[in-house]
Amino acid sequence: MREIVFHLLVVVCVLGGTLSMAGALIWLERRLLALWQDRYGPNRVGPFGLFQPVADAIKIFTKEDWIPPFADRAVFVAAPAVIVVTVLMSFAVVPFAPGVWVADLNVGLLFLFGMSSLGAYSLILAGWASNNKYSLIGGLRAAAQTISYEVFMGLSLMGVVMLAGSFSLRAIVEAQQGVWFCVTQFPALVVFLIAGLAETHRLPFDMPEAESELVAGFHSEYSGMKFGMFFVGEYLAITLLSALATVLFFGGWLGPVLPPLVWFVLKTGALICGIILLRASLPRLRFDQLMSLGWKILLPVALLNIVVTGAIALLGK
Amino acid sequence: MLHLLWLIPSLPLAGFLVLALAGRRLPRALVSIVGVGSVGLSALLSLLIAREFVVRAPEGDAFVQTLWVWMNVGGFAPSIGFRLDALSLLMTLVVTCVGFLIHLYSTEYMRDDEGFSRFFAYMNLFVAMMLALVLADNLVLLYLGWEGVGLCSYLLIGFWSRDPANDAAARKAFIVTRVGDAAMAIGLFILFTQLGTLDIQDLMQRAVREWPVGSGVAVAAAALLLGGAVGKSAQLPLQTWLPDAMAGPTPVSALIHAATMVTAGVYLIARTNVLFTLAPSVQALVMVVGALTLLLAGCSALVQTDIKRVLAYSTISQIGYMFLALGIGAWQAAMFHFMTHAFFKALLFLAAGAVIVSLHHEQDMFKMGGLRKQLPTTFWTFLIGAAALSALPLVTAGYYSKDAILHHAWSLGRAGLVPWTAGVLGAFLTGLYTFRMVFLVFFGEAKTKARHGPGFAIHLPLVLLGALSIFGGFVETPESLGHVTVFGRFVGTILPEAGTAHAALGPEWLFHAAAVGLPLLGIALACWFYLLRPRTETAGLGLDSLRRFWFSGWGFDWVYDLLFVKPFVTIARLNRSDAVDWFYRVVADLSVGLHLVLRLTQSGRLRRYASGIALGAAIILAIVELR
Amino acid sequence: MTVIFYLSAIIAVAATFLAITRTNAVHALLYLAVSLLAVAMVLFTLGAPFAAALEIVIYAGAIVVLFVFVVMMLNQGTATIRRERAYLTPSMWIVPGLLTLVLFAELVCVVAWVPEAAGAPAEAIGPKAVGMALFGPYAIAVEMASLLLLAGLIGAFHLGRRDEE
Amino acid sequence: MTPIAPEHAVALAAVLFLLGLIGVLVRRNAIFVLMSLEIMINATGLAFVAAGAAWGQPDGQVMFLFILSMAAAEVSVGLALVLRMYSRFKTLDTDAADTMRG
Repeated sequence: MREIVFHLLVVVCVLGGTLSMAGALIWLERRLLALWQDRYGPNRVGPFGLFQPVADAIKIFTKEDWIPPFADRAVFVAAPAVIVVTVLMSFAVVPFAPGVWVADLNVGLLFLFGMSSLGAYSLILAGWASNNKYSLIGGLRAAAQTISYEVFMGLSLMGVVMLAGSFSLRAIVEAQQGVWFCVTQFPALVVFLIAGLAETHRLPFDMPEAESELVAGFHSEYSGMKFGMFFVGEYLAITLLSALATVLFFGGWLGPVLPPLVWFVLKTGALICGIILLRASLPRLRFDQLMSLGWKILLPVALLNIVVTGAIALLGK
Repeated sequence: MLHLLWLIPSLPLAGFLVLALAGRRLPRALVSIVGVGSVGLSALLSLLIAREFVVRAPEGDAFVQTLWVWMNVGGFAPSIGFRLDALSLLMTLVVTCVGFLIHLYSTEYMRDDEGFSRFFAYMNLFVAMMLALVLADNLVLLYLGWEGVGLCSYLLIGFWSRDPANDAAARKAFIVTRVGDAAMAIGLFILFTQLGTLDIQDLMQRAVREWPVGSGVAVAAAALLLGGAVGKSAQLPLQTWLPDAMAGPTPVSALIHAATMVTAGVYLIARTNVLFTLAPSVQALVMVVGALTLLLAGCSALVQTDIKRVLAYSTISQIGYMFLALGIGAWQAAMFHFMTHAFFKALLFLAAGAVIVSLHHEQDMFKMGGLRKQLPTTFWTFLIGAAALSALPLVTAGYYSKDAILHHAWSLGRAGLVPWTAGVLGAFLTGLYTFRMVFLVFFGEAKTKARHGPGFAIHLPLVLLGALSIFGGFVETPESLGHVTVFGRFVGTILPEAGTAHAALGPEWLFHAAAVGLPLLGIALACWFYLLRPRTETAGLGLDSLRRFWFSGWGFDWVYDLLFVKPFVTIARLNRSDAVDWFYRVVADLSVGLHLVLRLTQSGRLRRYASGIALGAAIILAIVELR
Repeated sequence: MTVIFYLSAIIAVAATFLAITRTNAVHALLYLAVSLLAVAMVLFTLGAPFAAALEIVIYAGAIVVLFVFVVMMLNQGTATIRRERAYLTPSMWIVPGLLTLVLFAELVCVVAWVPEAAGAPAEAIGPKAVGMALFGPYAIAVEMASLLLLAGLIGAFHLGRRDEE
Repeated sequence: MTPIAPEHAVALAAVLFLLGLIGVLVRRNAIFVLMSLEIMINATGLAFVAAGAAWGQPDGQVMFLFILSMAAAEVSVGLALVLRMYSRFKTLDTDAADTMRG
């Protein structure tokens, strides 16, 4: 009975934590961007503008939720939900601390890949259902980008799987007791982060929305809470990416002195800040550059990493 | 050094591959370098290996190098392996060195030909295949080289394939030798089924162990091998292809006649001499074939007008000498004659080529003449070659080798009477037709204007071969003339020494007188008819029909046409519209009709096809379930 | 587990039926994706989590996305939907329906006659066991599959190239 | 974990397969035909996994993997063909591509 209660508690906490994290991130990102770009950012609502997300939420909830008449209604409504659902589902297999997880699948990593590939539907369907040529182009870009970068993401993590000997995220964390995989699998880390950014369509890989060319791309026609869901989904995806990088490469909850959960949150937070810094500092790529970067650099690097890791693992036996 | 043996055939093969794959795109200079260089390197390598072999003879006087097992089928496992012993070394040296000189010569001879790289590709393959033939340590690899040589001869004889006559000549060479090859293949089958191996050394030992002398199997096997040898070496009755093979470029003729191809038969018999010793009747047959061929070809050579055909008949005749020698067990003498023949016949062909090219591809001797002044180098070297061919005593290589054969026949006693007589008569004929050629071409008045003389690449091989034609004979001299036995000791490790136990036919002086006198008589006659009293050839003797008969090569082509080609064509013609055809026509009509019906199903509708598949699945499932 | 299995099975059949009857390609593809996800659940309940994960990643995540991609590239608008509707006359369904019914009856017979599987252990077969089997006795088949994929890659590249016509 | 009756899983596969077959037989649009093919292939894979699960062997999943790779290859070539077909005939109607009829 106690275990079931604990389990339920974890589920609720994860759901609430991640959603509120997304809200906090909106504020954090705007503040950090402002800091790095030498301006103020939101600082009026509450101390340091801390209540800005609340104000944003109120505004978004109360806006008119408009569906264009030319849109494909059902798909148009379903699309934003998909991204939020898939990202939240992904959190189910992330181990936050020993015993603190929703599910410990022995194919956890594969589950993550599945969810991230399903997440692509959100953008593609939104682009298609809007029935607008900019949105369609955005959706097409999202499809090509997601299909391509999923390959490298999967391949880059095979080295980690080989070293840990399991698809289970818990086992991967436990395999880093000695040395973190960010040392032994450095190329994989680089490829994973780039591919992850591309999967979440963050700058410098935000070709599907690309305000300057596609007028916000796949979500041009969205407003109100549907737009809000895309927004929240994006920040959830950033959190997920950082959490995954922490689990896969930075030893998850492992660390001295402090309690495990704290270590996990610290590492994830640092990575989130890093990702925001990337957004602040890098320009957007062209689409062909994105593709050639993926197929001509990341793919060979990931493959080489697998071969070398496999060879070393074989020799080490 | 010996372990580099595999490179000797591989280098020309590599040259062939390079030229065949990329030759068209390479500049001519590079083609020459690859084509000549590969054979040249091979020749150099064989010289080095020969030195090593002589200085420090390997164990058992043979060096075997097995590269890999070719195939392994039911206990039949021929290897790609080479065996270097005195015999194969001799052959290798001749093939590579003479081959190299011919290649060098070809760079100038073929200079303006559009198929330059193709020519060198074929030539390289030719040399490679011949080397595989002589170096093979089992009969299967030997057979590969055997067939490869046949293929290359086909390609090269028909090299100028624009002219259908050349094509016909190439086909003739290929088909006629094929008759012999088929016999040889059957011989190999017999050997393998009876002795269970085709490794040559193994085979010989087993043959000696298991077959008594004169046993039926041995006779059959030897006779079939002889069939192959006869085909390849252009001996009676398969000699008809060689004169026609002159259709190819002259260097090709030189290569076929001197270094490769036709000597393969001699090599085969020498290589399997144990087998022939076991079958005395076949060995006697070899002798008879050699003797007949030598006389027939000599007579034919006497009346030819084309310079290359004279040389072709003379080759047949000289190979006849070798067969004669093999037939009477003079193995060493046969190989000796092979070597000297390679030198002077290559020389004669190359010199003839120089003459031909100087006269704008004129080959008729009666349109030549007086070239002595215009082409001095060619003349002198040709003269050396002619002297060697007609066995001018003491100074030429041909004398020593032919003398060795005749001497062996002489020393056989009564058994040697026939071969000796044939040999001496042949020597007389040789002298006659050789110097007929010399006088017609180089003396008398000039009938065709020669253009500028040939260049260095033609002269160098001529001079070198001329030197070899003179000095090449001094490695083995008879007892009465210094008694040098370098060659005999060298080859003696492989080939049994000629026994001289019998009483000689007569006193020694008589032998020498005949052996020296008859060629000289032939030369004198030639001198009389063609130098001092020209234009008496036909009218003087009144033997016009005989002349025509000899000119056509004793009518063999006519006979074969009558015996084989005509009946076949007639039967084919009779058979043109027979019941068999009718049957096939009905089959064809039926399938056309069926096609017309089945065509209806080809609607181009994807869904119909899919329905068909589904229906088929349903039916099959039903059958499976109801069974 | 059994409940989930039957639920997923029902969803799969329903979604598949909808997928093959829709006139709008994207809607059909979405139903197909749902059907595939349901099949993934079925696989999971059958004790094949590895296959289930791959079903999601490759079928739902890659293949169907590729379909959507192509449909979007050809984006033909409402005219095609009308044409599709015209194609799907009720008479079209008669022959395939009958054929399929026959096949279904036969298949049911086959399945019903299958002898009881001896001692089927109820535990899941994880990725490790599959991997061991793949790179053990099936190594040649893996090579062949990789060759097949390479051939598919080259074929798709060649076909997709726009040459001057 | 109560095991699922393998016959039921195989029956599900059969139903899905036949639905796909109906799709192939009925649809004229090349994309729908390809989709239906995918359904059929997927159903085959499901049958394999069900059989493998019934016997407690990984071979079923191995076969599923091969079927998966085959499906991936098939769909890539198939969709490329669809694109070619569209650029040639300006329609996706499979009946339009009947120039090879007898």
